[in-house]
Parts: sequence; C-alpha cells; structure tokens
Amino acid sequence: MNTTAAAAVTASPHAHDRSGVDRIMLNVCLALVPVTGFGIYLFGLPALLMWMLCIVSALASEALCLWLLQHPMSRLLDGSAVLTGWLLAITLPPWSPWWVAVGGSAFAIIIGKQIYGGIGQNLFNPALLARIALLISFPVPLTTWAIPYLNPDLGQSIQILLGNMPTLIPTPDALTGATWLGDSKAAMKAGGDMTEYLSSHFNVMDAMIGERLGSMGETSALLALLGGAWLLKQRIISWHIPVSLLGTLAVLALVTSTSEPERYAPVGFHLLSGGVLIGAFFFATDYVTSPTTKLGQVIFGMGCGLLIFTIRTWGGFPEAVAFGILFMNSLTPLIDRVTKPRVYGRNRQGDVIKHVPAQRRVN
Amino acid sequence: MLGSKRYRGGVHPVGHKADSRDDSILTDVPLPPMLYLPLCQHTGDDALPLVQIGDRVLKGQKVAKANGRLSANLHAPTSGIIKAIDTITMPHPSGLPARAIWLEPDGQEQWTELTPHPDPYSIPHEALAGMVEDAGIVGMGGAIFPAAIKLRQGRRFEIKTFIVNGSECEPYLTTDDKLMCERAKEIVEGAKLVRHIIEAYRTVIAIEDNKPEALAAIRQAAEGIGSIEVVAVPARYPMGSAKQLIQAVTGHEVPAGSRSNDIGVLVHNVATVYAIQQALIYGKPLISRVTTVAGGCIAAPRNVEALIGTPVQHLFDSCGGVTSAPSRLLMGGPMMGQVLPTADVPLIKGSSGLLALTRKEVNEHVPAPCIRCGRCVNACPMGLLPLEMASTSRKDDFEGAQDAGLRDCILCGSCAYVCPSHIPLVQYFEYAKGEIRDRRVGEQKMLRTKELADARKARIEAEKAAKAAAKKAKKKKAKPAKKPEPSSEETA
Amino acid sequence: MNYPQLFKDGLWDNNVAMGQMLALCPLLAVTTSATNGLGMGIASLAVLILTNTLISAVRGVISPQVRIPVLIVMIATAVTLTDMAINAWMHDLYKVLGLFIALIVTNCAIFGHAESFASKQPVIPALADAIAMGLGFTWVLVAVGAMREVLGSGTLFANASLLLGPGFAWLETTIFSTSPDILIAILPPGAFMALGFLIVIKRLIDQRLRNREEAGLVQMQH
Amino acid sequence: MLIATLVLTLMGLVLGTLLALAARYMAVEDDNPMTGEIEDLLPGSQCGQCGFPGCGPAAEAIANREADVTCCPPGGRALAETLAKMMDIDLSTLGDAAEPQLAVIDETLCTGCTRCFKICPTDAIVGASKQMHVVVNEACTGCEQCMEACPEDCISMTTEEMDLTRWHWHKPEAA
Repeated sequence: MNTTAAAAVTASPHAHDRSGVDRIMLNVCLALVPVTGFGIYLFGLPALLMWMLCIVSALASEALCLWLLQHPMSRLLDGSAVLTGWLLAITLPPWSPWWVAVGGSAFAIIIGKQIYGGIGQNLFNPALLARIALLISFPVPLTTWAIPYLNPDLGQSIQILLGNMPTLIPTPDALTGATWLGDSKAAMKAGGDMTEYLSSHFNVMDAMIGERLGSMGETSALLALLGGAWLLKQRIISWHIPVSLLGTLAVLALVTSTSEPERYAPVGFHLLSGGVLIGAFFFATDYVTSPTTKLGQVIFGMGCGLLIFTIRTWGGFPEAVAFGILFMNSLTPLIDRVTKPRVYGRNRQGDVIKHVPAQRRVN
Repeated sequence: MLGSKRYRGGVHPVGHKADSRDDSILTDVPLPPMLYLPLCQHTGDDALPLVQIGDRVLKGQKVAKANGRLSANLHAPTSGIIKAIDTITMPHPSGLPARAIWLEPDGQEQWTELTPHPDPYSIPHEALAGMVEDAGIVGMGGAIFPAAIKLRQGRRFEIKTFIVNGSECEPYLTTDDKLMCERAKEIVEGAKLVRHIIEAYRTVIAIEDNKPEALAAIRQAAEGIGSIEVVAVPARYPMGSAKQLIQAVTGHEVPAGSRSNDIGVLVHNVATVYAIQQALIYGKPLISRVTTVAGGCIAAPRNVEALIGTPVQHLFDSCGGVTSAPSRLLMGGPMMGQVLPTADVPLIKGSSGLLALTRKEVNEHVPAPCIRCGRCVNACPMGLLPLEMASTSRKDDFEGAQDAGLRDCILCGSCAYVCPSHIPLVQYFEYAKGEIRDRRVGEQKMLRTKELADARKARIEAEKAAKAAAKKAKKKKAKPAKKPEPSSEETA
Repeated sequence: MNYPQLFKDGLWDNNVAMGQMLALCPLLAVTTSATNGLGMGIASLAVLILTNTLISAVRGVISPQVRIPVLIVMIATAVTLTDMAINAWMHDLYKVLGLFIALIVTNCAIFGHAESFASKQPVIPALADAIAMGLGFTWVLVAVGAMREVLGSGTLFANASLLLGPGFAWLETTIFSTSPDILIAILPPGAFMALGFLIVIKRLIDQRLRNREEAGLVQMQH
Repeated sequence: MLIATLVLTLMGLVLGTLLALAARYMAVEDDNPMTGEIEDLLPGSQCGQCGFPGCGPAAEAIANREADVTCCPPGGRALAETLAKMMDIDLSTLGDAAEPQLAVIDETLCTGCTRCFKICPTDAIVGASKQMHVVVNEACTGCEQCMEACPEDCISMTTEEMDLTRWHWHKPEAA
C-alpha cells in the first residue's frame, strides 16, 4: 500500500495547541455570566431585555458590516460581536431604553470596530467607545440608575425598554438616584466631608455583594472578581494589567486618603465603587487594544490606574474607568514600540551584544 | 552576554513520546527492493557520483564524493548493483525532483574493507577530522551541516564548552532518547573523541529532564571518565535549538549573526556523535541511522535503525503499516519538520523522524484575523514580535519584517503553535526569507551582468583603439613622405 | 478654457474638502449647524473670488521671487475685509464664526488656488475657478453642518434668518422634536465622523461611476 | 504711521533682495538629477528589452516618469523595487515585472558559428569556432540579441527552471 497525505501544503509547525479565538471569546462570556446573572436578578426583566437587545443588535451590525465588506459570514461565529454587545450591556444603566442599546451596539461594532478594519484592527475598545459616545450624547438616560428589586412585569418592562420609564412604578421618586461616585462627588462639591459622607452612605458589604445602584457589571465586586479569577485561571488574561491597574489606584488612594481623609476617598471606596474591577479584568485586558508585552501591560495598567484616580478625584466626571482605559488604548501602539522584548543575541537597542571572541588557535 | 541560564519564551507541546519509547530500536528491517541515495543530503552542493550504471558496489563503498561548497561523501548502504543515476521526488515539501543514485540490493550485505582504529587518540587531530569527512557524516539532528567542517572550525577556535545535544524537544521523536538508552557507551566514547579533536576544556552532555532513562544510562556510561559532565536541562520546546541550549548550559548568548564557536562553544547532536564514534573506531561510514516512525496513523510506532535511502513507505510497513489515511506525512518532528509529498521518498541522513499524523493531531484550522493577543510574543524564544513580522510580510514589506525580527528568527514554530487565530506564521516567515533571498540573488546577478557589460565595453573600446592605433601606424608607415608637405604649407 | 470641467472639478472631482482634503480646520470647527456652514462657505467664497481676481489681475506685475509674500498680503487684506463686512452686517453670525473667519488667511485652499491657478491664468478663468471652488467648499460645509445639526439638535438651518435676513426664515425647520439629541454629533468627534462618512459616500459614488464607465468601454469594444 | 510704513518698506526691500538672491544661487537645473542615479542602477548591458535604445535613454525615461520602473526584465523585481522606492511609486499598482528570461542553445543544431557570443552584451555565451556554444545562466540577461543573430535558429528563450535551491514557501492565503 502506498501512502500519500492529503493535498494540504503548509509549512511547519504541524501541531497546534487547543486555543482558538472562539474559545477565548466563549471563556470571557462564561466569566461574565455571574455578574450578568446577578444584575438581571437585581434589576429584573428590563435588564434582561436590554442585555438581549444589545447582543442581537451587535450581531446584526456585525453581519451588516461583513456583508458590506464581503467578508465570510462565518466570522460571526468567532464570538467577538456577541462579546462586544455583552460588554456594552453590562456597562449601561440596566433600564436603558431600546435606542440606547441598539445605537450603542451599532456604534460599537460599526464605528468602534469595523471602520478600523474589523477584528484585531481597532485602536479603542469598541464597547467602551460606544459607552462614552452614549454618555456624551445622552447624559440623562446614561446616568439614570434603577433601584434594585423593583421587579416590573413584562408589560412594564417593555414600556421601560420603550423609554417610558417613570410613570409605571408606584414610587417614581425612589426610582432614580446617583451612584456612590456621583453622589460623593456632588457632596464634595457642595463642601462636604468625605469621611462623613462615607460613614453615612458607603458600606463594604453592599459593595461586595452588590445591592446598590449601578450598571450590571459594577454592582457586585465579588462576582466581578470571580469572573476575573476564571479568566486568570483559564490563562485568557495574565495578572499584569489588572494587578498594576488596581495596585496603582490603591497606592494613590492610600497615600492621599491617609494624608487628608476628609478630602480624599479611601482605598476600599476606590476599588469597590464604580466599574474599576470589571474594567480592570474585562476591559483593560482586551487583547486588541492593550500592549502585547508583559512590561507594556504593566505600564498600561499603571497608566489606567493613574488616570482613573486623577479624573475621579479632580476631573469633571464622577466615573473615569472608561476614560482612563480609552486614553491608555490610544497609547498602546507607542507602549508596544518602546517595550519591545530584548532579542536573543542583541541588547535592548537591537545592536549585537559584545562578547569576548574565542581566541583563534595558532596552528 | 547576560548570565541568565533560563531562555525566554518556549512552549510545552503535547509530547506523544511514550508511543515510540517503549520498544527497543528495531535493527533488522528487511532490505527494500531499491535504495535511493539523493546526491544532496547536506546543506551545500551536490556530491559527485563515482560509480556508473551497472557497477556492483559493496556495502560501505564510497559512491559519490564531496564536490564544492559544504558538500559530503555518500556511501553505499548495502552491496548491490547501481541501477540508475536519475531524478527522484525528494523528501521536501516542494515535491521537486533531484538527482539520486538508485541502488538495487543483492541481499548479500557484503562489506567493503574497513580499517578499524583501536586507538584513534594516537592519530593527529587533523587526520581524525579527515576521517569524519571521509565517512560522510553530517549533522543528524536535522541541520545536515557537514560534521567535519564543524570540527575543523572548532579546531580554529578555542572551544571552552563542547555540548552534546541530547535534548530532543520535538514531540513524537525519541530517536536520540533511545540511542542514549541503548548505546550510551558509544555516545560517551564519541563525545570523548570529539573533545579530543577540538581540544575542548569542558564537555557537557545535555539531556532534557523528561528522559530519565537516557539520563541514567549516560550518567552510568560517563561515570569514571570524569571530564564529561551530564546535565539535565528543563524540558521545554525549543531546548534542542543550539542557541537556546547554549544559553541553558553556559548562561551565555550567541551574539546575533555569529556562530556558536565565536563564543567558544560547539554543539553536536548525540546521533552525530554516535556516527563519529562508529567512523573513528570501526571505520564505518554513515550508511544508516536511527529514526522514529510514529504518528496516529502508524500501527506500531517505534524507532528503527534503517539504511539511508530506504523508501519511507518501507519503514512504515515494517512498523505495522498505516492504519488510516494520514492527514499529513512529515520528515522530522511536527514543530519544524517538513511535509513529505508522498511516502515513496527515501530516508536521508537528516531524517530524525517519519510521522504519519491524523487530522486530529495536526489540528489545523482556517486562519482568522490576528487579535493581537500577544501569545506569540510571549512564546518566542528569541524575543521577536511574530505578529509584526507576519503582518509586514503579508504586505511584502520585507524591510519592516527584518526590523521586527525576521533576521533573528529560527523558524522554531512556537508562535504558530500557540496562535489562537491559527495564522500560518512560520509560512509567512519562510515566504519573506525566501523572497529576500531571491532579491539578493537577483541583485547579485545584476551587479555581475553590469560588471560583465562594462568589461565588454572596455574591451571593445580597447580593441577599437588598438585597431585605430594600428591603422594609424600603418598609415604613417605607408605615407611618411607626404605628410610634412601640407604642414609646411600651413606654416608658410 | 474648459469651463464645465472647471466647475465639475470644483464641485465634485477635485473638491477642496473632499478631493484635496484641504481647509479641514474651518470645516471641522464651524460646521455645528447648516447655517454656520453656509456662513463660512459664503465667507470663503467671497475671499476666493476677491483674491483670485485680484491676483490674476496683477499677475504680470509681481516678480516671481516675491510672489508668495505678495499673495499672503493680498489674501490677508481680502480676509480682513470680509471679516469686517460680516461683523458689520451679520453681527450675530459673526459672534459664532468670528474666530474662524480670520483663519481663512491660512486656509490652504485659498492660498493653493492663488498660487497654482490665479497667478497663471487670466482674470475670467480665475474668477470662474474661484466660484467653482468656493461653491464646492460651501456645499460640503453645508452638508456636514446639516448632518451634524439634524443628528445633534434635530433642526435644520436654525437661525438662517440671522445670516440671510428675515426673508429666509422659512428655511428654519425642526426635524425631530421629541427624540433626544445625539450630542456627540455637535461635539468635535461628530465633525470627524460626518466628514468621514461624506468622503466614503463620495468615493463609493466615484467607484460606481468608474465601474459603469469601464463597463461601457468594454461594451463599445465588442 | 510713518515709522510703520518705513519698517514695512525696509523689510520688503531686504526680504525681497534675499529672495531674489536665493532664487539665483539655489536654482535647480532643469535636467532631472535622478537620471544619473537611475542609470547607475540599471544593468548597463544596453540590451534594449525595455524598448529604449539603451540603459541611458531608459534611465531618462524612468526619471521623467515616461517609462515604468518595471520595464527592465534583467533587473527583475529587485531593481523594480529599488526604483519604486526612489521614485516613491507604489509597486503594487504596476503589476508584475516580467519574469527574467534565459537563452538556451539547442545542442543538436548549433554549428559553432560564434555569431551569438560575439554579440552577447554580457559575455554570457562561451564557446569557440566550430564548437558547441553554451549559455552561462548566471550572466545571461535574456536580451534576445543572440536569438536574432543565430543563423540556425537554435537559440530559444526560457524562464529559469525551479529547483530545490531556489524554491521557497509561497505566501499563505490571507486570513
């Protein structure tokens, strides 16, 4: 018997590990299940509908772009569009109206990703870019947070999704409020005292479990950490970006709050409020928009932490995770350039390393 | 030179080594009906045939001699008749033909006269290197660089460390492993001989720590000799690459663009060292080698000692045959091995393994766009940026690819192994390297034609001038009297 | 002089903003509404007409060595005149555009045409070129302004009467009154996106036309 | 006002003079300075495959953008790329350069008339009178002059055959 191989002619290697883009995306989605599930439990049907709408419209936008660009439709299956829609959903107020969800997803996919050339080419994280575009365009719905456990029924939920929010709930006054970050910022502007504000509002237990105002991704610190731990365990992400980001933020908060506790928020408040944890594990670690080298990732994380602290403390917006990460996204190519690994046999500048030449023998 | 003994990057591919490690080396492969000996089984120019069609040759008789740059001798693996000197399909992914000697065995296995050397240490160093050259030995780990040239280079430099490379890091392959287990004494003897030739200060046999039996066998064989160290190096692909092994053993890096003997290190594969020992002690030329026959399609994977020139199919059959249609046939390991166009190609000196892999083992996917995950950067043992090298190569920006590290790339395939987008990174690099070589060849050719054209122009002008001068001289001779007249008129 | 081609160049093929990618600074900065775009467009048109005719008229007198300083002085004069005129007669619009009108001096479109066209051509073609280029620039400004205004504030040609007089109040329309405004359209990023999409549309149309032309050629050959 | 006018006039005078001087001393000659540089790059075998009488006119045509940078078959892709970079031309818009050609002499027909090797611009044909001539592939530029000179029609042009030393992996299909 004569053996001939199938006609595939490719260069080495002829073995491959079990990784794949779809597996990576699937794992990230899995890591998002706890926070999303808890968010839907907290904020009820409108959150579920909004989440689904985000994913469906992200997929639809991706399909539209693939069709326009005449790329294979099979790319839909790589899971990146689903993930973008999902990530956007967990950053939005849970009771956002339909046009925020649809417009945001379309913006994320079309302008945030496909205009740059599709998967792998975008400079900014699409979901965060869309979130910021939405925040700038529609400040009111984007800062209207639902209160947990209102449990509207399906009819009410659809009304909420259509944007007719306040009339349906018996206690409309209680419906909206600001998150801790917004609240504390307002209090500080009014000349308040940080320690006083914290003692009356902030509660570590609530922050960990998540019974508070906020988007689905930012309420429960514990579940966000759980998702992050899963990503680390699956080696989807490495520790470099989350640790350097959280570490920088913690150190800055520690230094400032110990020196002036009545003006600056303490470490716990910074780490547990807002989207810091979800941002550090899910958004800052986005492959496409973060540096590829370990050193670069540390620099990137530290930059994010510094910016988040700066904007939160002295900036105009109460929350800064998205701004900080987007700003550092724009520096990623530069960071990648300066943190190139040292090549074997060369020094950092790329010159051949010096060596003592082995002496030639006389004979 | 940095002092770190741990090289960066690397991967841990699934080993599959147990499949072929259990059985001992199969030495009694029946003679195939025909042996094909390609004239080029080494890095350089074709060897020159010394025989003619119809000649009867004896086992071990030289049938082709080294000719030109980096060439090597070729010997008859068995006694028989030369049937043809013609082209065959080469064991090369291109499937292109090349010339080979076709030898039909007569089944008598009649040896040519060998000259054993009971005490090779009494022979001068240079003559020993000459004997290695005569035996046609090339690097058998896959580099196929003529061993004698390496030994002579080693003599010109002060070799501080001589490393015997027993860190077979490719999955599936257990050739060196089994050779070390079963022929430890010979390998240690060979190492001693090479050390003697190059007069190295330190001799290290480096074995990956996932081969405990080989380590034990070599340690036992080296015991009492003293000057030979046996070192266990961590098992990580590509530990078998000379540059990485040198760093793991000595802590020094080979400067970019230099050879290992520039920093006083020489590396030889264990199989090469074994072949050198056979040649120096028994006078045996390189006519057979141990190779791993494995892969999911092989019924009984194991190591075989086979004659050079044996068709691959014959070796498959002697390992129980092929159970299912292989998705890919390989020569060498799966990480750096080359695709074989068919199983009719012959075994050559550099074949460390013959694999018939199933579709599942190859695990090939349609490439997807790069998502910049950076896994290739972390896997690269050379510290390069494979993703940049691939994207620049794709745009035919070869200068950019060189800058991103193509010039330092060792094509180990670690990057492509881990790429979640299944981008054929190594093929991009091979393509870019090939194109760069084409450009250089083209440029050289143009420079040459330019020189030739200029030379011709100069020659023709010189000829013309010479002719004109001759004519002038003739004229002068013919009319010497007439000439002054007009001039005198002019002056008047 | 091929006048139809001149106008086709100015309005479409070689449009200042979309073909040559010049004068993007005022374009991005002032087009928060269609009215602002129109105002800026008219101002640029006026400056172009003034400078192109003037420069063309004196082109024989200027020595080539000092032509660039002379051009700059003439353009600066024309711009200052326009600036003063708008301030005098359309003061409200001036409050919006004021800063950018002065910047027309450094507008590459105007300088480029003075240098490459007006200084080499007689007065009439130079005037025609100025009108073509100015109108081309104006429509792009209006288009970008309109896109941003409709998305960002739901109106079209708001405050047009400030620019064109009360007789044009009918231009002011409100498109959406209920849905929320997409503020990002009026903010600077919106300008980049609107211009980007406009350029994409132009190129798509051009590509279509070219394909059709090629198809036509092929048919003719058969 | 008077001072301002004076200052401006003075500046105008000074700067104008400066510009006039600059125009005189920094004048660029009309001859395209690239012609010489390009001619140095061309093979210089005057083979005429580009359609110009020789390498000099071809260089001038390339410098004035009247000829494509891919017009020189003996230069091949390497030359085309160097020229494209020099002239700032995107090579991908020009299509492929012609595959370099090699002359082959049919051994059975060659009479050894020596006409071909006398005319060869790069001395790429070796042989002697009444003996078979052979083309040295490394020096042949494929200029076809020998083909025209051969009275026996025994010279043909081929592309160089692929072999193991020249083969390399093709570019993978784009993802």
